[in-house]
Amino acid sequence: MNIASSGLRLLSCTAALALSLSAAAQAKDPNAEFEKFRAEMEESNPAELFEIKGEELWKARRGPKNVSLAESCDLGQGMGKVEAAYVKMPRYFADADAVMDAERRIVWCMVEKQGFKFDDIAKKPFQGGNDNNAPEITNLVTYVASGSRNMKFDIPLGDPKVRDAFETGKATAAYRAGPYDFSCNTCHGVDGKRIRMQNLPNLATPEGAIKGVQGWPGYRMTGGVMLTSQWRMNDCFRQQRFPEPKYASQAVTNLLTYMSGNSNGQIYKGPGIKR
Amino acid sequence: MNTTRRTVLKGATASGVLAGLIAAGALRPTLVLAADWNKAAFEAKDTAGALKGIGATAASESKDLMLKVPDIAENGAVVPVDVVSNIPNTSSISILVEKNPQPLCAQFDFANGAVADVSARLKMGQTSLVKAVAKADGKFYTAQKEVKVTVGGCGG
Amino acid sequence: MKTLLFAAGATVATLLLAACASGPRLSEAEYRQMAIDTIKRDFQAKGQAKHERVTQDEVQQACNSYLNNPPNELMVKLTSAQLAAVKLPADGKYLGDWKEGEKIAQSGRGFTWSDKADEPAGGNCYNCHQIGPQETSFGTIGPSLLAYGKTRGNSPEIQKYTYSKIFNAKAFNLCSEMPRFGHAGALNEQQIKHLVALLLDPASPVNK
Amino acid sequence: MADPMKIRAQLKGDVTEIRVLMGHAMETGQRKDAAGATVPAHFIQSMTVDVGGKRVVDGQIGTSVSRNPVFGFKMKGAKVGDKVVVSWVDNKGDKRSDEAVVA
Repeated sequence: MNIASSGLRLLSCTAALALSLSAAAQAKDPNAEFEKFRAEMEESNPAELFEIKGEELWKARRGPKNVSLAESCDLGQGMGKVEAAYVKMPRYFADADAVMDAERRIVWCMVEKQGFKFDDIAKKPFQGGNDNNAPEITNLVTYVASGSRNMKFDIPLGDPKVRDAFETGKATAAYRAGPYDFSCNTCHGVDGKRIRMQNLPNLATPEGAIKGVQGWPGYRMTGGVMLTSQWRMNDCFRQQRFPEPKYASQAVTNLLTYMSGNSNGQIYKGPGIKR
Repeated sequence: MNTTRRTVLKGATASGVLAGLIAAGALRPTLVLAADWNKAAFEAKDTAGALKGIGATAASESKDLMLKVPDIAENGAVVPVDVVSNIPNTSSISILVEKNPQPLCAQFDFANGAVADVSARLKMGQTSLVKAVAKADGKFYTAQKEVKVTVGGCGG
Repeated sequence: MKTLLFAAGATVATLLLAACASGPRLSEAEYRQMAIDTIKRDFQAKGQAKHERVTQDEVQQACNSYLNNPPNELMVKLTSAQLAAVKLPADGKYLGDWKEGEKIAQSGRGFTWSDKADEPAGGNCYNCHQIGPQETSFGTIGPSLLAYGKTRGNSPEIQKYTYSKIFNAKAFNLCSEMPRFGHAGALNEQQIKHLVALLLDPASPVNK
Repeated sequence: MADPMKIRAQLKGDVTEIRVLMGHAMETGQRKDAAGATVPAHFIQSMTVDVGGKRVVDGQIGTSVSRNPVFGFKMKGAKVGDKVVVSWVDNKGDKRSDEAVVA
């Protein structure tokens, strides 16, 4: 392991794990040690740099239709309103006749309101370890998420369409397939388990579900990149040995509805910092 | 300006003059130049070379120099470090990671009310000693602590 | 494209919508079917991870639809079929080199869309199990295997069982969370023998 | 063009805490890209903090500082409303300067 590999974000999870922790770290619980510095890291989080760019993008007139998202995109809280939007998505949007998570909704606005092409956005939706800049959509999601800092998750599960997405997401989390017979729940379905040293939240519980969505979008120290919940879901499926979920698809929204819905009533701390 | 900048920082009176010049618009504070970067010290491949580069070959350990680093870093790409010097008249603090290919990470010179207290985030390629060096009244002081670097994990 | 991407899922849901209610409107089985339909539509091949991977085989399907607890008759039928399909080594030998086994147990690579298909897969063992005492970074999804051979001995029966368990965990516990490494083609005969040695060889650190 | 910094300066008692976030790749010159080619070194070398028109911190930085650097400093003698100017220059000559006021 040399300094160069710190930039290799997509180092296979488990391959990297194999190089893990030496016996020297045995004495203390490393996870407790990490937590000690967590608050300090969050205090000055490079995610804020992406937030600033996202705000500029939100307010700028852009795209073939030369309109801003601030004047054309309704995240469910009124036209252009970002405050409290993130903790209330996924929600149902009548104009799209779909339940959408924040990222999917912003993409929808970019396509429908600003005239961008979906395929152009979906071509490279996540920042790679060698990329100096995050995609615009990541900056936008980070800005929108910052508008819900320290607010409680409040996914409208009373809406039958949202409820359907929630229940379908729950079934998706339990779906076992692929060469290793894995489902999301293989790792995230019970309390108190871990992979190597990494604690695994149980997504079926409020305490576990909030851990799954807390800190996303997040600044990932590995590679120094900004990544969203959409990426987190994408990379889980990679490790699950599944094919790739299509970007901003219903399957991903369903899972996020399940996880965010189970987090209802718990406080979202805003864009985070991740290992 | 470049040649005088670091010199003027040494004395408060001279800094006052500089501040006056800045206020008068004669010098813009944005005009920092990379040319006075201490190439020899920063490009040194080992700790001895880096210490020599900053003139700190004869440094003594001091309890008044506090180095706060994690025992175990969650990620070697971002290791938080905090250095506080309670040594009177501390004018600069340097931070080194012994086993990095280029150990010297940063040097900060203080003036005009700055407290000798700095935090930064460092890359660490492997488990290593982290060293802080403070300069006060022309003398050098050090403190060091080991940080274990763990790798891997799909989490987060 | 747009319609498909943004509205199709909701349209399926809308068609199924009856009256408004705040709890789930449909049965678990119906939601499971909606999940399967959505997954099949919304996943795409990438690298070695082909689309067919989202289609369940009969074991996955049985476990999934019965919440990992299928009725006894089905369980027995499928478990026996899995056991019958275990391919034991032709030479009748089960023990390889435990040192090689340790390397395989450490490696977590293989089968993801970012892994190269032509490179051998690892066993992922430490991800879920404690094994050798020197490795402190181990997972806890599976039971600890420390002193596995010490407590079980090294009889031919234990060797055969251990080999078979790694080859196909579902031959013993149908809905086990453990992958079927031999069955899935992730580990070959020699690799499994090395792992058996890691667990059973009295010289292996596992049994020290 | 270089990305804007985020600067926070807060007076707590008689000490002003200054925290700076910079957007910079801080390439070491030792990393290889996906194609195996070395990514050239690109990193901030100098940074300064001026408060109320006076140079408070004069820093030199190497490649071991993390990507998107974060720094924290403290000073005495500043007042609410004082202008804080942070500037940096990297090894390619790119530079950036941003301002904030002590709150």
